[in-house]
Amino acid sequence: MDLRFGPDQERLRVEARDWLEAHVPRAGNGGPLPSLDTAEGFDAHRVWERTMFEARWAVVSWPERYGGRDGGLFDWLVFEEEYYRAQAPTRVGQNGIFLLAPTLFEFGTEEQKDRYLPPMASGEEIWCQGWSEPDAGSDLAAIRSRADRRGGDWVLNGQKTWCSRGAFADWLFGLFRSDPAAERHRGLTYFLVPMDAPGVTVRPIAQLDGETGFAEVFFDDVVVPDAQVLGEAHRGWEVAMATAGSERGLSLRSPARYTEAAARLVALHRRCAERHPVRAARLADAVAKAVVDAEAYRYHTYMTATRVLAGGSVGAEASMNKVFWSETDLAIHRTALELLGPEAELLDDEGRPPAWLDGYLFALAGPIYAGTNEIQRNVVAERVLGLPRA
Amino acid sequence: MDLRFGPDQERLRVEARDWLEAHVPRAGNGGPLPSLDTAEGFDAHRVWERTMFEARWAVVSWPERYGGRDGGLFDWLVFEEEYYRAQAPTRVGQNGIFLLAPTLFEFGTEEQKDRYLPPMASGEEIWCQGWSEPDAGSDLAAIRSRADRRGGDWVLNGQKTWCSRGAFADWLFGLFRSDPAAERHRGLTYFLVPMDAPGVTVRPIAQLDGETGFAEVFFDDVVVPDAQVLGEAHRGWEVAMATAGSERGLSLRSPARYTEAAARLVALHRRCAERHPVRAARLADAVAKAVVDAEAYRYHTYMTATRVLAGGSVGAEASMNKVFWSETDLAIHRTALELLGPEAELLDDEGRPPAWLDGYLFALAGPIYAGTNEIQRNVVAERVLGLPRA
Amino acid sequence: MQFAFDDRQVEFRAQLRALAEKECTPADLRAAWESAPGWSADRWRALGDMGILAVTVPEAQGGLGLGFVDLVLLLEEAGRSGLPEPVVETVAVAAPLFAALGTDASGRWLEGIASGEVAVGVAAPPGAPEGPGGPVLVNAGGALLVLPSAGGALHVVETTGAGSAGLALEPKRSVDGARHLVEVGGEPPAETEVAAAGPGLELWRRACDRGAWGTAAVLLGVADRLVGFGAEHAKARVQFGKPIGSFQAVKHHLAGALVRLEFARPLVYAAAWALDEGDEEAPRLVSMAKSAASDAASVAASVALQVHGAIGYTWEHDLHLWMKRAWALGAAWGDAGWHRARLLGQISW
Amino acid sequence: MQFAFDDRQVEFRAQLRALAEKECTPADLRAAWESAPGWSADRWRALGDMGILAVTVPEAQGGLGLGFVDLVLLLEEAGRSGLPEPVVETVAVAAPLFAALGTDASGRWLEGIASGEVAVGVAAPPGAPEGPGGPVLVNAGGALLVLPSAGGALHVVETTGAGSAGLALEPKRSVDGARHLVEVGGEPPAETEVAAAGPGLELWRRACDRGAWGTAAVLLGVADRLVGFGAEHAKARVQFGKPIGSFQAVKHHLAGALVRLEFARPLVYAAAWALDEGDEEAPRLVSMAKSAASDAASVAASVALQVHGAIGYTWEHDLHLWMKRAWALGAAWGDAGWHRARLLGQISW
Repeated sequence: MDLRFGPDQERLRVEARDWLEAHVPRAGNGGPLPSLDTAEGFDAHRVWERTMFEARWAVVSWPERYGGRDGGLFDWLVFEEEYYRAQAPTRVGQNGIFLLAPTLFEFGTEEQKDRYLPPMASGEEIWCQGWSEPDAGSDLAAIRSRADRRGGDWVLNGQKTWCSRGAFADWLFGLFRSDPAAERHRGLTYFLVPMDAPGVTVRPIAQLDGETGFAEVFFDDVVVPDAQVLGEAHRGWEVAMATAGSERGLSLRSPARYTEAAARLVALHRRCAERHPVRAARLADAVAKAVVDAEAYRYHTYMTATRVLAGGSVGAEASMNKVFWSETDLAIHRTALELLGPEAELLDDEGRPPAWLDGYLFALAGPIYAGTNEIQRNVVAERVLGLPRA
Repeated sequence: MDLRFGPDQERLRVEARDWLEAHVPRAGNGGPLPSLDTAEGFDAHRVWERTMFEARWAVVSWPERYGGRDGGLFDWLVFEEEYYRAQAPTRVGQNGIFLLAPTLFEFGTEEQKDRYLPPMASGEEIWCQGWSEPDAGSDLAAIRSRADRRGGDWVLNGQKTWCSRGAFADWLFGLFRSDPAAERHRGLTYFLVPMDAPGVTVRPIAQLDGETGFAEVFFDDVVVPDAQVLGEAHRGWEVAMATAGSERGLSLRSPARYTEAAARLVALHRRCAERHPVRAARLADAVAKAVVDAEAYRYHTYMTATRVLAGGSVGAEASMNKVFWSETDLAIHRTALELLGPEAELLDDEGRPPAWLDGYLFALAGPIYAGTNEIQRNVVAERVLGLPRA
Repeated sequence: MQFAFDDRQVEFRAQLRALAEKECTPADLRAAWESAPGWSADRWRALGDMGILAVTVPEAQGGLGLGFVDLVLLLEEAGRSGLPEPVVETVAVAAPLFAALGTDASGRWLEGIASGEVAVGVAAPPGAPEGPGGPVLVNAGGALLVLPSAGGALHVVETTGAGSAGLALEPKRSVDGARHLVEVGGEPPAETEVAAAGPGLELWRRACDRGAWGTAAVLLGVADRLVGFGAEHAKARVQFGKPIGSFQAVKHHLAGALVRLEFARPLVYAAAWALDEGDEEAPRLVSMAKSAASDAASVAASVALQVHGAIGYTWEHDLHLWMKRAWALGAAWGDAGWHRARLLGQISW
Repeated sequence: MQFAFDDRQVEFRAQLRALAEKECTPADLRAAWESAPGWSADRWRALGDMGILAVTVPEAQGGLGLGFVDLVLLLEEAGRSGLPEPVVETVAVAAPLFAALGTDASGRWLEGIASGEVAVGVAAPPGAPEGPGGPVLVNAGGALLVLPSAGGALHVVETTGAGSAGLALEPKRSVDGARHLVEVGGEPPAETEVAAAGPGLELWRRACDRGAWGTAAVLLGVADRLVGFGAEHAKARVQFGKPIGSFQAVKHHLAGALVRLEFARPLVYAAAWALDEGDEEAPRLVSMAKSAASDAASVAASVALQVHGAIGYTWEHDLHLWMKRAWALGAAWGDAGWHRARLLGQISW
């Protein structure tokens, strides 16, 4: 056991810290960027992705040929720690980079990787996900959107919903039912679909903060060639589960988000203690608990990463991660709002939620998206503890 | 709305307080009594029941002819407040008085009431309950103990378990399957059985504190006459549900238990603040929450009592009560143990749990007995909110 | 002991419910979010006509001369229907205060309240330790503004715009778009003083108790509506071939929220009675009521959102109108923790 | 970065597990409850033979000269198997302290520990603010007793009975019957002093960190056993025609407990590494580890009991042997709240 990062990682950390210090958009330095859930903010974030890509920071863990640095898991974790410490912008390309890319690396053809990965890394093509449908949420296998064979192509019809980034994205990845006779998890195919294809209609959906973080996407005879099928036809569920594992597991949820938020919480608590000592005394235990949980998540991630690098897999543990980080995130932000007390409800002068309220609104989605925590607890109970299915 | 007790109740309160002040066994006054889950303690508590009975305090809400004072619900609540304030002994007769008696009043014949109520009130005959069986706990309708017709009598065979007070009780009330062809809730009959009847065997079960608070009871061709059937034969479920409603609802769980415990908790917190200010500051919120919840339960009980007196019923609300009082009781005692810190684990010089630890052990049973809180939440969701059964 | 409402009180609530079903639909609420001051003079007058604004106004000033037990079911209904108007500030906080003042001016204000012409906002002093709704905030747009000076004297300012009586009134937006808040800057001038420092502070403290209590009553209704949203969705939404309400996790979430609500309710009702009686236990009961109601609404909001899933996370679904109200009112007039600290004597208005 | 154990460490744990399965059955545990000092000299010697007692003893004194990363899986296993012996006090607290002292006497004590002849108890000083296991308690029966004086000097007393070296040693019973505690009365005499006030206090503080950490490691095993009890019962117990583990409420209870445990674990392991390294973050990591492990064991105990229902409430069922251990160890050496307060700098050893 050795919990020190290696010299390469420490060099990477210094390099990343210096670069981010110089380039992260801040007040007086072209920032902070407008919300990425607005048209203007989406474009600004796309520019930031490009800036990162050009300095080879967009995808540190990818091979160099696709724009990365050939970094390992710990290189990526170190970069993420610096990224959050610098309070750099939310990654508008994260659906593609963290959810689709691992699947492309595993199931994509060489042509597909060459075609899709570089523009994904540069922010030229932003991806949204097409999993849920109006009647297929927690019950994802109830997907009804269809892919029918016509000529040598596929024709997509149906509707996807809760497509994060869907309002402004360039491409969508998702599952469609290609074999109508097959049931549930069988007979699905994983497609890559350009959002400007004829027959695609996007209806932006305003979320809790009033902005269009997600969208419904309608498919009306959308023609897609075989080259845009990821993995084998009718085996989309297995392909998607790899992506879902990424989403729920290690890749997306960098621990730095929580350790950074916990550090800010401690600072907020210190300020609160000056003006509202009774309030601060009451919330001290919750503040410390947030710190403990954030650190627990960080060390847990290091353990998992060590195991993965040794050839292990994440598996059902991803469900434990999901429950833990989503509850930790909520607890951190709830505690912050309690520390703010009656000021917590206020919007800023532009009518936007300030940082803690904004973070709370985001955290509220945590127990819901990427498989509700109820579904995750079922998975933990059944697959880890071996309890019987209902 | 008028939240004052009437002059009659205030008179009753003063009378009860004076009497209890003079008679409650305390150190130097024949007390405190040994644990009622020991043979010696059981007898001592039986004597206390007799003392109360002779002063007509055993069953204030019963008709005078059975030893009561013809009191109403609020008279009973006032008496209970004084009883807990005086830190008087746990009622060894409570299973009979609070669980069986309401059923006897509703379903018993005149002969049964004359036969069973006075010795129940005086402590001469202590009752235990015979609901659960090894394979019928949460699923109470899975009862398999049988009652067969032989001659003009019934013959009982089978096994009951978790019979509170069963180690030393004189009588048992419980359900037996009288119609083997009927399923689940049907074909059950409610019996009253003397524990010294031939064929009854008692195996005491030691509980968490090492003492025999409950027992298994085995029935081997136990002959019982029709006179010991309560209500109609084969209609025992309906009869029992009235008792279960009492158990889970208003009657057993006097709010005074919680308000009294919350008041002691506040005093404990004050003492803790002198020696361990950081600990006390951390737990202040939990202490106050315990007070709020105890008072909430008290006022909720007053509301329910008002409604019952106006002809209303308790119904599924009993399940809400059960969840609330059991969680409140646990929270009060958990907070107390945290206030005690590292001293909480210590037993007293006789190796018995001191008051707070003893109360905690008792409170731990709350979410389990009288229908687990999981079952109660199902009831609340289905019967109050109208959610569909699984 | 008679812990129940009489037929007249229950009937009064039914009248408000009927009015709100017509005049305060979700569409109306969304309109209130979009426009300042966020509430409707027409609806305010309709509330006046049905009598709720006159409940605590003495009969001499055209009011009903009733008390808080008469008011509490109405406030609960106001929460259930989402009424954006400053009913608590006007009816629970200001009217009893004005009645206690007994001046000519306060008589006129009371008449205006009873007739639905006057609405009141309340602001806490900049120096207040942990006050109602932040040190300088007010649920406003009212024609009158009640606030103490930093020194503890009590003032009533007739507002006429952004710079009334030398005070700066700067609009502030809340996460609950129906709450149109105003930040009050500056000290009120001497001519608006209605009570000097000593008695003014005492009047203010009692006003804060009524504000916290009234808000607790509104929160009961908010929580009730949120549990209702959750239960309806759980019955209607089908996944895995059955309504999600048949899954135990969903059942237990909702049952837990309902239990918190049902046990908060009697504390709010008991506090109403204690306030009516001038009972010395009233401040304690108010703090118990507000902490329990804030918690109940907070739990109900969390549970309702979780049961809804993504659809509850949208602006289109009405859930968030009540959820954000639960957050905002939960913290206003002292959050649950503030009131629990007060209960232990650690803090006071 | 290499956050994993090596094969030798994992194998060492397997050896202890094999030993415990033979020598520390639930029947053995019940025997430990019934007799003072509650632990078995034979088992202690067997533990010595398999090496666990020698882990932190320097090689010069016949030990293995290993560290806390080598020890942590063993302590976790001790918790899982319910070992009643004072392993934490002897191996985690005392041996490194004795090694730091470097005296002739401490060399002899270390040799005794390594060979399984000496067990150690640790008592906190009467004046300690919020210490390990109450101001005057010790998990004892050991031949040696480590305690600071009220003035902060550190003492080691060779115990010979109820009145060793002028100290009164009064047995105390814990709700966890396997913990045979002793209340220490009086001040240790000058001749037992091993370090003067200044350096003694520093040694003591580090000893407390190791005690809290070791107890956290044991609690991981306790929690693991409790979750295991719950899961096994949930699979076996049938109600309503199916195993209760198929009901979502039971699943979610157990899944929640497992999640708390799995995320406490890395903190305990990381603290072991930091202690080995003498890292300045070690005290913070120890407090994080103990608070997380105490909470995890507490949740596991509650969930396991609730899943078992009445059978778990009995003395006959083995569940309570671990449940009570979770309660007692959860509070010993600082409970979860104590360590969180320390993390914020509000309190210290």
